[in-house]
Amino acid sequence: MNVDYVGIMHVVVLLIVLVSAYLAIKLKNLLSAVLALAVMSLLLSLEFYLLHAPDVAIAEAGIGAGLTTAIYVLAIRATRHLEGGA
Amino acid sequence: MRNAVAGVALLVMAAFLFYAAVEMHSFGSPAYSDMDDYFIENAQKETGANNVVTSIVFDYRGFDTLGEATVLFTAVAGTTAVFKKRREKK
Amino acid sequence: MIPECVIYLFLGIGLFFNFMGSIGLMRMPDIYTRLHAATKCTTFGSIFTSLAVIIYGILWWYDGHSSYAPLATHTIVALAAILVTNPTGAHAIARASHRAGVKPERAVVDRLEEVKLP
Amino acid sequence: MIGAIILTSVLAFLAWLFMTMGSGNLLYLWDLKEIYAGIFFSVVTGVVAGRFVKGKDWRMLNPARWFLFAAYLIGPFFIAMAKANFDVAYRVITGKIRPGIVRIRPNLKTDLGITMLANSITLTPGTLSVDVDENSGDLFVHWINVKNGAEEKDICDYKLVCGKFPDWIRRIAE
Amino acid sequence: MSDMSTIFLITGTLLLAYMLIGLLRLALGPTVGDRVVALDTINTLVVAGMILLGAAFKEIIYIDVAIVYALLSFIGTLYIAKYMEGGM
Amino acid sequence: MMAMSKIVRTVSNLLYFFILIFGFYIVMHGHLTPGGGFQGGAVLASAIALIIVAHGIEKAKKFYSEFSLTSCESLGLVLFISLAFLGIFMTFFYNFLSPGAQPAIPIFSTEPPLGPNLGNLNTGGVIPLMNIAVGIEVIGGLGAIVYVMFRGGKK
Amino acid sequence: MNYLYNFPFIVVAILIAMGFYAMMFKRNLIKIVIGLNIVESAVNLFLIALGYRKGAVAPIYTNAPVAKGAPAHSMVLPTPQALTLTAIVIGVATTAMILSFVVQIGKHYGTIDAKKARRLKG
Repeated sequence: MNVDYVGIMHVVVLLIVLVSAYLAIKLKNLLSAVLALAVMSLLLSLEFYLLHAPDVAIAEAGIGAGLTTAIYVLAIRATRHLEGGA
Repeated sequence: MRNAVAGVALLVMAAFLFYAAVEMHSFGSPAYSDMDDYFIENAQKETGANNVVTSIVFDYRGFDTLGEATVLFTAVAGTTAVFKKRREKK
Repeated sequence: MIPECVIYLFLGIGLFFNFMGSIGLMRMPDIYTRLHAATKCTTFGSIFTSLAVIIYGILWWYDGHSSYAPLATHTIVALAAILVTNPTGAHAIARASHRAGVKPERAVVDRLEEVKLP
Repeated sequence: MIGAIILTSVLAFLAWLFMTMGSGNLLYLWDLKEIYAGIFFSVVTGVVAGRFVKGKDWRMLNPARWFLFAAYLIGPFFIAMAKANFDVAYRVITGKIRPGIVRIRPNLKTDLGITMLANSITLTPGTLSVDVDENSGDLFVHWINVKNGAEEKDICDYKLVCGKFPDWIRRIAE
Repeated sequence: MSDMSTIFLITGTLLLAYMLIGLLRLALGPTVGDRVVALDTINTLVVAGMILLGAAFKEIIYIDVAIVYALLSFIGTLYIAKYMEGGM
Repeated sequence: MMAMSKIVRTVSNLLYFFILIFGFYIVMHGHLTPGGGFQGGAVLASAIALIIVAHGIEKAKKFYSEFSLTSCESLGLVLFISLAFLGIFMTFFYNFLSPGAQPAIPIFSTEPPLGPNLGNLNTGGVIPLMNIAVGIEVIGGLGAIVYVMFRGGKK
Repeated sequence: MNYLYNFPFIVVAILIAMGFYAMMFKRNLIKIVIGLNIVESAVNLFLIALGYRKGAVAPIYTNAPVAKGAPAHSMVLPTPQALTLTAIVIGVATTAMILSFVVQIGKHYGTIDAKKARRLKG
């Protein structure tokens, strides 16, 4: 039996990327939206890994895991008491 | 009214994007790759680095990296200027 | 022959526990019990899948490919990182949600509620 | 201060050696250039990160403690972890839980000991460390299946919750 | 040593399927804490999957990505936890 | 500004030196394995973010200041540009240390053999040095962003 | 026919459309920045997927199992990776700058709702 497992992985990973991007736009709570964005970055890094681009995967991992979440959380903290903030 | 116009524009743009994505050359077989083949074949001889991506970033396309480093510098300077600590009265 | 069977066994155990962790994430009633399921089971499952890769790498190394040693050593580093960071992250989440006012569901006792820590 | 810098440098150099294993011919494992670079960057790391290592952690350089730690990881900790996972799998399938947060007093003094105990508790049967009292070292533990009678006492006996872990950790880290 | 890439690939695919369950919790979770738990679970699964794929592709240098993720995902969790407990 | 709990602080102190040495590993091996100045600098900046969130800004102020981080960034950029200028006798961004360079300088200029080789740190001409320069710049830049936003955005 | 036919490009198209939707119709400024971030990620994914070659390995000679003769056509294209690499780091810096502007807008106008901030001039 000759199944293209890497192809299946591409499909599943891209589907999760789509769903998490949808959640990042849809969720009302800004913190939840940032979490969904972190999941999207994580799965995007896995997709780069599957596309044989480990350099880009490390860059996306190092940026998306810590720093992007940190910056968004700090911005939300500074604006949470405002109207229109979460 | 404005929202409706914007929505129609968005739909048209999405349709064009979708059409372009479907009509692209097939995934997994890039059409033109002469320059990249040159890099792959000669990068190790010419620069002495094993990682072709790094040799492109810092050697063949060093000007790009210089520009990006400058953009990074400017962005950080902008951020620090926005959050500049106000001088407190003593 | 025997090492391959060990690798298959470890992969199977890892898959089972990762599955249990994911199911527990869905079935448990509140955040603390979900943390129980998610942290313990996924950490344990990841230990076993990583152990399978470590055995594979050591066998490869033993076959004479000396430069393939990093497959084993880097996997050990990743495993150690998971083992240190996962429970600490779980502790941070549990503490934060208790301070944010999430009560443990169906709890028979809650001593943390009584002592207000700074 | 100087001691902390040297300690951090040595630890960083060990980590560097472990990561660059298999790169050359020195002892069949390392390349000489890697070792020079490793020494340089270990010293940099020691100077930058040295002040975050407390002076008391010198005792962890004793190799006997390392062997004890390895024995602890392979022996009681791993067995308890395996038990924990079957326990959680059972509870996931059946949904039988009786949760609660109890307070235990393990009487550990050092930060490293408390941290090791809390992480061990998180990874072992049915318990999850929620908070820690900074002054007395008490741990607040979320217990997925509170034993009958344990909820009445103000400070629960630690033998019920985490077995002999505090004794092991006292031997390792204190 | 026979070729064992296929079994590693199958295991990685199944881990990806478990990620879908975590994604469901991310979508449903009533509070922010539940979503953080889902993020943590997906993190661990992705790290395990990356290690397996590195072995399956026989590219030892790919494991570095998994180490970076295992080390740094902790930092994002800490930021969100600190925001949730109101310490910031 | 509260610090986080004791457990988190201890684990952060332990992880801090490991993230640092791992970031240096990524920066140094940029021309051999995936990695380089940008990625390694991001990892090292994450270490700074870890210390800031675990100990609170009040304690982190003793170890980092905005001036030191931004001057790190400027130093990196200046190093990068001067490395580019050093090859000006041929052309800007000339790799004057590489194996094929005309006035041969026998450091960093071994031609790496094809196939598995991990330990050849002295290859690649000026690429490792540029990696280090860019790494310093990215540490300073991203660290300064997190530091400044943590300090200033409070309300 | 490959069932994976152009699927990544279609995903890129959908992601860009979603990002533009968020930028056009959401009112919260931070949500707009999130939409911008999604578009940026989609472009990165597009570039990398453009350079993918089926059955090839990463463009790194360390441990690459290539024959000595002609290694081309067995490695994925390196140039898009080199472009994307810098774009990611630049992306986080510019995102931080935009977010700091959002914080300043919030301080100045007292709201981060795009419509209200547009109405309140001065």
